[in-house]
Amino acid sequence: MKMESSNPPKIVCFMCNWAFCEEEMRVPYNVNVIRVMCVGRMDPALVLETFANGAEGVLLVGCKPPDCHFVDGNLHAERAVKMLKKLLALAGLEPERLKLLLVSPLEDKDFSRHAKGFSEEVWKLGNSPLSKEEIVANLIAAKEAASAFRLRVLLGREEELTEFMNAYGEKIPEEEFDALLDDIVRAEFIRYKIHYLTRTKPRSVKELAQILGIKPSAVLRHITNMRRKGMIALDHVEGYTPLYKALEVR
Amino acid sequence: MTEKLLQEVRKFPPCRAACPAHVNVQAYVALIQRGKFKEAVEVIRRDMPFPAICGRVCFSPCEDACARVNLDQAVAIRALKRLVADIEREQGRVVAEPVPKKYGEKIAIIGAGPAGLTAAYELAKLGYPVTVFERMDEPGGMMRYCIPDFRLEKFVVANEIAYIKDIGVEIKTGVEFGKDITIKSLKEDGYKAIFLSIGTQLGMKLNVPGEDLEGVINAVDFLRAIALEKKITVGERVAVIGGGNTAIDAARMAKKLGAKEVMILYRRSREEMPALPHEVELAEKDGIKFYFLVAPKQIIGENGRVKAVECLRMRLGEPDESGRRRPIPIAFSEHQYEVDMVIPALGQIVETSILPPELISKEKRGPPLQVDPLTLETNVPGVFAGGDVATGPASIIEAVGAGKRAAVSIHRYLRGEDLRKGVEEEKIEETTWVKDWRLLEKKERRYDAPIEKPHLSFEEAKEYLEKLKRQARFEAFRCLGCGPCAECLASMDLCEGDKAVVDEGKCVGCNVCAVVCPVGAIKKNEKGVAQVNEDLCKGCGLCAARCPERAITMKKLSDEQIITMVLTALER
Amino acid sequence: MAEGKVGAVLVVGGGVAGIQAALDLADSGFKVYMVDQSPSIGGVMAQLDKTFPTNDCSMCILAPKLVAAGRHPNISLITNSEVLGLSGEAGNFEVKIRKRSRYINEEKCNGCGLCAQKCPVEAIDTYNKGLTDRSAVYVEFPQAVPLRFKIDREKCIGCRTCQEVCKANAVEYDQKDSEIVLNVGAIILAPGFEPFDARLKSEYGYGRYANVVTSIEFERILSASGPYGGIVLRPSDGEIPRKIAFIQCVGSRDAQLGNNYCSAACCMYSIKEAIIAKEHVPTKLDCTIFYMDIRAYGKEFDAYYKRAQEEYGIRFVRSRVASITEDPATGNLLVHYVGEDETPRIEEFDMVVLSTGMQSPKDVEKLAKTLGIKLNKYRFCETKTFTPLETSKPGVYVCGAFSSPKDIPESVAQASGAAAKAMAIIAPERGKLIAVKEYPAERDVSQEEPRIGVFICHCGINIGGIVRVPEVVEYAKKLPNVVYAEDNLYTCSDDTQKRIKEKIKEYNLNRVVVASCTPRTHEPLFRETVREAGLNPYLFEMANIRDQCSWVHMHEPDEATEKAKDLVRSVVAKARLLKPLKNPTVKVTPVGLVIGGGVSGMTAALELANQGFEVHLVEREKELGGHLRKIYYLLEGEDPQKHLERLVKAVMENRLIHVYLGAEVVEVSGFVGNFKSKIRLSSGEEKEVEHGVVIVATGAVEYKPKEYLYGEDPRVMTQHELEEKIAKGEFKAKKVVMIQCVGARNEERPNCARICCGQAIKNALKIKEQNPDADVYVLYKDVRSYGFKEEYYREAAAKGVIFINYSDERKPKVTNDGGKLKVAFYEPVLKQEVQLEPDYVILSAATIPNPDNKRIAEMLKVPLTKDGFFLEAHMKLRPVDFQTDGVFLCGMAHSPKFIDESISQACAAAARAATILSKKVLEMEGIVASVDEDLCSGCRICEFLCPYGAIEMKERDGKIVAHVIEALCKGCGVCGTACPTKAITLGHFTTEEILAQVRAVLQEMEVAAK
Amino acid sequence: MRESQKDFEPKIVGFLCNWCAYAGADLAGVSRIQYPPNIRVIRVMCSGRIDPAFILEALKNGADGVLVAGCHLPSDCHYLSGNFKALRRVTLLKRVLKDFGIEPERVRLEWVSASEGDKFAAVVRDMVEQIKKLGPNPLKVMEEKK
Repeated sequence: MKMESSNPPKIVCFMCNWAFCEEEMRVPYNVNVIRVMCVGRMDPALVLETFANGAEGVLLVGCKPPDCHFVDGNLHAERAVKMLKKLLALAGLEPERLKLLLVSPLEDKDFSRHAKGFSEEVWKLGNSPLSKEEIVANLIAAKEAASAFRLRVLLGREEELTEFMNAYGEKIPEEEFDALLDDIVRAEFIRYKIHYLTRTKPRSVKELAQILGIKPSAVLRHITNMRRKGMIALDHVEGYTPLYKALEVR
Repeated sequence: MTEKLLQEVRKFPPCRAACPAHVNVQAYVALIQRGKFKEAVEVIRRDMPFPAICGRVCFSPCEDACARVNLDQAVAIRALKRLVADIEREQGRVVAEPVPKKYGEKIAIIGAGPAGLTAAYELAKLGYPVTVFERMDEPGGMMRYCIPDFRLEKFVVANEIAYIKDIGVEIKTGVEFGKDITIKSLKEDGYKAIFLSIGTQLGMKLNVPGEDLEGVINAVDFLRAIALEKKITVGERVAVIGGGNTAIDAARMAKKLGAKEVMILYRRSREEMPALPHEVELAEKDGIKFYFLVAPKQIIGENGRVKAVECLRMRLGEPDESGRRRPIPIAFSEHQYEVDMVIPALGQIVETSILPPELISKEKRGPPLQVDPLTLETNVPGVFAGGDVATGPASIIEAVGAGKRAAVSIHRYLRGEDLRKGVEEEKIEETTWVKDWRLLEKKERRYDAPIEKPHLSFEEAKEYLEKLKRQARFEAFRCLGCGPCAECLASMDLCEGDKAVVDEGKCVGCNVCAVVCPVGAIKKNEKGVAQVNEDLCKGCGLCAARCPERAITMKKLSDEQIITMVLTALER
Repeated sequence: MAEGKVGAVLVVGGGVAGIQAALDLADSGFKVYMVDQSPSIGGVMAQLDKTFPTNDCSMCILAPKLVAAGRHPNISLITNSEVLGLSGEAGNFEVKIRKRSRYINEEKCNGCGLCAQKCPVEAIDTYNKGLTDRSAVYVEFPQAVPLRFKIDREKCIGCRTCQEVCKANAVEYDQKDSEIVLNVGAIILAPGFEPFDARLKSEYGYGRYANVVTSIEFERILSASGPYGGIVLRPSDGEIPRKIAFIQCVGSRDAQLGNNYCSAACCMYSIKEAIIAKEHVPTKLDCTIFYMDIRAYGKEFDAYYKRAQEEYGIRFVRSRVASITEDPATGNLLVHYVGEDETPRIEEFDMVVLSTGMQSPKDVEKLAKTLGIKLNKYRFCETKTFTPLETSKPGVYVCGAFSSPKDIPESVAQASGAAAKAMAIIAPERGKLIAVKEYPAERDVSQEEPRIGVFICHCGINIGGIVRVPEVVEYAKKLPNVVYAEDNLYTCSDDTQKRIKEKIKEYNLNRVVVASCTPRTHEPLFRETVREAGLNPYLFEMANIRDQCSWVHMHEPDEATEKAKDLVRSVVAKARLLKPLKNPTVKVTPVGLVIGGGVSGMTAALELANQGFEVHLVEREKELGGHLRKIYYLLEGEDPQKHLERLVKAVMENRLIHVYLGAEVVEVSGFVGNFKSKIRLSSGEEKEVEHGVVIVATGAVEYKPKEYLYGEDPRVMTQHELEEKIAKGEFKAKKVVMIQCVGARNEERPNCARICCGQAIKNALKIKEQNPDADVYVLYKDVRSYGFKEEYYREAAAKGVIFINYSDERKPKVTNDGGKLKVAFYEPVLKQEVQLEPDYVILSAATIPNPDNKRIAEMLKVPLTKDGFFLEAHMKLRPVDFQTDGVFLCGMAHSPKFIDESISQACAAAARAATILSKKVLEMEGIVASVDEDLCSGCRICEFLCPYGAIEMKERDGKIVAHVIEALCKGCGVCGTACPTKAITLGHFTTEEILAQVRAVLQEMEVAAK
Repeated sequence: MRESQKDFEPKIVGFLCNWCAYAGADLAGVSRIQYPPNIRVIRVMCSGRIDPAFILEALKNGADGVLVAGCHLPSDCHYLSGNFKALRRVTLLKRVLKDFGIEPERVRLEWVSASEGDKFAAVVRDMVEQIKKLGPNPLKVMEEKK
């Protein structure tokens, strides 16, 4: 069934200043274009906040290397999107809802073709992800994880560590860094999901494990680390079960 | 525009700083990137009146200074300027409306060469009634009469000068300074300020025996005669003496007019030749032979006509005050070249006789006129002088630069302001910013329009022009945008010099911003907190996106602003 | 290689033993180099939560020692390093040390911890036994000494974040390992032990089942600073366990694994962990300990064991656990064991703690080879009974768990002992290599108006990130009498110390206030700086605006800033009233008095003499030797009598030792360094001697049993009597029954006498040796052959000695049935009463305190335990000191112990005594009480209250007033509070100062118009 | 109801013994356990040094609550028996306080060991809540009325 014009998905597109100058911008009404100086400008936390506010699809448009006016803004965007897709998957959204489109600022003339194509893809993925309350919680957790120091410093340094060299003069192989980033993204997401879940109501390890779908021992380990970082504290004990409550993180 | 230019301490990208007329290169290249050719020409015109001319013949100091030289090849700035000017002309000449007169003082410009015309153009834009007096029948000076057609078409010169007329400059030709008009007469006619830009008239003499034989004609007179369509007979074998652009032009013109064999004798070596390298290549392509380290000793004639020229071999000694090594003749190295025509092209000098005595400078060495290099005042109040007449033979762009400075001095003189304010040697800070060249990708020059335009049909020309336009945008993309905001009239309001701002309380000094910033505009200061260099910051926002402590926001395009746009977009 | 002896000692290992040895040596005037493999000192004790039997918090009693070692001018800590090579001989060694790279510059790093907060990479936290993670740049625990961070090179991805955020730019990624050569006179080995890897006992499922943990892991679970914050949780699901099983002897007493020795401390720390676990859970918790023998042999251990059973209801099951399986659904553990009634049982527990034994450190062979010392068959360092502290290489001594598994008090005693041995070699070099610090003349500020300088610290962002420090500085400037105030990035850093000294001179300050972290760790540092600037160290006070302000009000920056201002105002108010205090000094008579001439007394006297100190040795009996006289052979096979002669000869011939036989000390007066004692000689007259220290070595006596027909039937004798007979060859018997715990572990004397099991096994083996087919029965409650003695227990059992367990309820009965000796008892395996008719009944009579102890205790004003032995200052960390300074204790007077343990304690007492005798003048703490004699009404309340007897009444021109003995006063201030007329007050905490603080902290002080 | 509970922020003075309670408070800091900022600590060497006069001085000068904290009984005291003396003096003082019209609950005696950071924070939190219920120091209220 083809997407009628009646129910197209709400798409937000962040477009770099140099791609598609004004005249080439015939855009379908469900795609809202927001101009930014460079596609690298898109802070992962902002993209997640866009999803959390109801966007069903986010399209990032930038210049194809080597034509980025800011030298490597597009490469940084690529790395950010790679991490964002991991976070979206963890949050229960289809990673395809986020797309990075790198066009040649000279050759590519027709933006509407790309916009329609992407709307089609998003529409195929079914209704808005926000229908499930649980996904909203995930998105908030993902946003906070993406705003935390840990993920951001790794993302910021990724290029330097994998392209040039680290403090010891070694170049970290791409897959190795990816694996490390994978674990850290998962850990941070789980911790901020725990933090979100225990903000309103103190919860036990078992309860959290059941909600998160991971082993209670893993949840406990995360809680020990969260205690160390001042994110969570024991609230009270019911019977034989300690219940934890989130601490406001500065 | 010039007024504004002189005041503030100017932070120009290297290209603009190198250009004697400080043309805003970065602005028009940025506009070309976006395909805005019409606006590009307007930007050029803000700084100088001859986009098409300079696009063709300028020696392009801007390309030598281009930061991209460190990476691969300079951006083809001159070619781009030429293209946009040609496009504008191809699509029908833009008739500029005359500038309303704001002041009453009448100004006289003597000499319609590049210096004079630029001064007139600038003063007209300021609202002065300007009259240009020109000895020749057509305005343009060297541009019109000296540069051969195959380098600078006449209609191009006419077109550009027409634009100057449109904005209200009155040009009177056939009026000779010193004869029809003098300083005194002009003053009497009510001209409050006079600008002497008559350029150089006389070719320099060889000062060798046999110089006045028949068949010896100075290069400038040779080219002027051709420009005036006078009948000139060109010999079979022609020898041109000298190494500058005029020598090359004369040699190639001679070849074109049928000379079998044309040779250039130059007393220094190839590296010291002042002519533009690609001009020399074109000359070689035309079959002109070059003989270096050779200087004429005497011209041998046979019944009044040139038969041969006898030369001495040279070797190079210590550099003279112009920095070029002084040629020293080698004894007993006489040898002869069988030629029937000799064209000396040693450069021009001013014909002092036509100058009013009170202006002539006392010192023996150096240029004849006594002119303040910065304010272009002469010792006679109200009388200014610039261009080749003040500095000796120089390029067109330098003359344009002189014209602009003269306009400012005259404007201040008439308004009674201090001429020297803000004029001490121009405080220009060159900003070359790219942090890591190795970060950048090498991009070959994508645009090298041929100097001469091939002859095409209309359709071919149209399609050829489209192709050129696309190549030009690619080439424009190679510009690294060294300077701060280039006021390139970009329609997007976003690009109005957004800057990053650091919240010192939150910053822990992890230096990720310095790693990420493509321009090296943000670094940790000695206090250990990130500090933004506003001049270098391009407002791309990469640092704000990556700052682990989210301590960096953008003045205009902040996170909150983006989110509000998202919310309105999603009608939340 | 300098010739002659070198007055320095190398201590290998920074655990509690290494630290104690280093402190004793450094306090006695020797240069000490302490080398430790891990980045900070503290060893295993730093990981413990509480310690038995006092349940003290381990860190609270260890931290002061860590700080002392860290700041001692004579001790150089060389952490993160290992010994490479050794050359030279006793008195002059050359040791090659490799200092492994920390990737952080130790001088620059001041431990602010910002790098660890920001490091993105997490690694397994080995200090917390893998229960949680730490960042790649870490310090093992918050109280680590030296508080310097280290980068875990494997885990670190080199992202440079730590280097960038470090305000002291101390990170050096290119730092390489370095080698140094030390020139020392003696070496003390204290590398500690390596816990047994529980994975090797695969049947217990450690490593496979989440809820099976080792005892040290359980310590981290119990610890308040541990990963779970002090609540006992199951690692599998974070629930609080209902039932915990403790399994003893995991990796000890296990011939199959080759560890056929007992690790000595596991029984006790399991009991402790069970008790503390019950305290650390808000719910009901059942603890069960599966054991073979509960070896609570030490002082007060049995009392602790009894309280565990009765007061805490901990269940003890005598059985060796076969295996453990896990119920995957619940994560609970099924313990398969054989019950006391021989029936196999399975019991479900929520959690299992394996009491892992002790093994010698990981790469011990390499260390032994480099140092050239012999190891015994269990790869521990080989020692002999009479030289327990010496290794096979002269000049290299050993202490702690490296010579044999032992608990903390034994290790600490051995450490001081090893220090004594080391001192003996290089005694003439004392004081040569130590840095004697001269201070500038102290400026008299009494006439000056108070001029206060205030230094407020940012501590990187720890304070500055929350408290608006510049605002506080401006506020401080406006406080009355404050003439200078500034803020520093790190007030404790070396360059700021220089700044403070400059400002004191520049602004002519006579009071200094620092607002930063806790005075408990940094007050000594700043007092030192103030003193170096020519000011009396007590004209200094601190305000704690980090640990008790910024760190605990992180989300309320405004309130935190206001609070910081209040605290600074309060401390400035106190500073205004501060008066200079001088540290009282006391002259020291370099002579020792040793009471008791047994093996301990003689060894202590010899050790002191070896260091050049004169000793008076007083022995009540006619001849030296004490208990050792009645010991003829030893389990380990050495000849005690030969060693006794050697010892007596050495003592008699040593011209520094004055021996008084048949003599008694009747009166001791004075205080540390200035004792005067009266000795009643055998001739009856009294001799007065002056001495600086007292060492009590009065030993103990054998209990004369009243039960089991002892004294009524000649065939019933004690182990000592049996030993004498066997030695004289007068003992022939076909059937012998031995009864253990006679006169011990009962109501009257709850504690174990420790050495009777060893004696019983020794005699049993001797009997079997003389007559292999003799029947020997041993009726025991617990066979407590701990340490390497376990091997002889197994040997006796192998040779047919039958060990039968009896319980208190069913004690054996000895009857004389018509001339026939009968022993009736209940046999637990056969489950029926059994009767034997042995030729002899040997009673393992307990060792009880010397009856003379009461008299000596009153004389020396030192306390006794409930059992009647002497009570030392601190059971764990000051085992040979008394609470009163200058009086020391060793040997069986402390509690029953084997010969080698007595000798170790004797050397320890000598070393502790040497720390005082080695000083010409003793400088005491300046904060002492002082009496205003006009106000004193002589009511003696203070004299009665002072726990240290530091107040005595003196007659002053007709009036009786209180007088403070400054040397004994500890500065608690209790007297000052109780004094009705406020005549007595405590220096630095006077009543006016505290009241001023109270007023200042509450009212908004009218800020002096400035 | 006196001043509304909500915006009344009690001022509490804490006398902490150096060896146990003060160390416990430090540990709360080291483990970053947050507690209300109403308490102002004054360090003394031993809880036995805390003179009832100090407590009265605090109350006279407007303190809404006074915390006295020392080492656990029976054997934790660094000076052997200082805590017993503190126990006697504070219990006696509380009886006297009633006659001065000051609620005895304003003065509180707690035993905090060097390893009980959590307990110290909990004590402060609980005491702030309790004093909030009691309202400001009656002496201060009377003075304001004058």
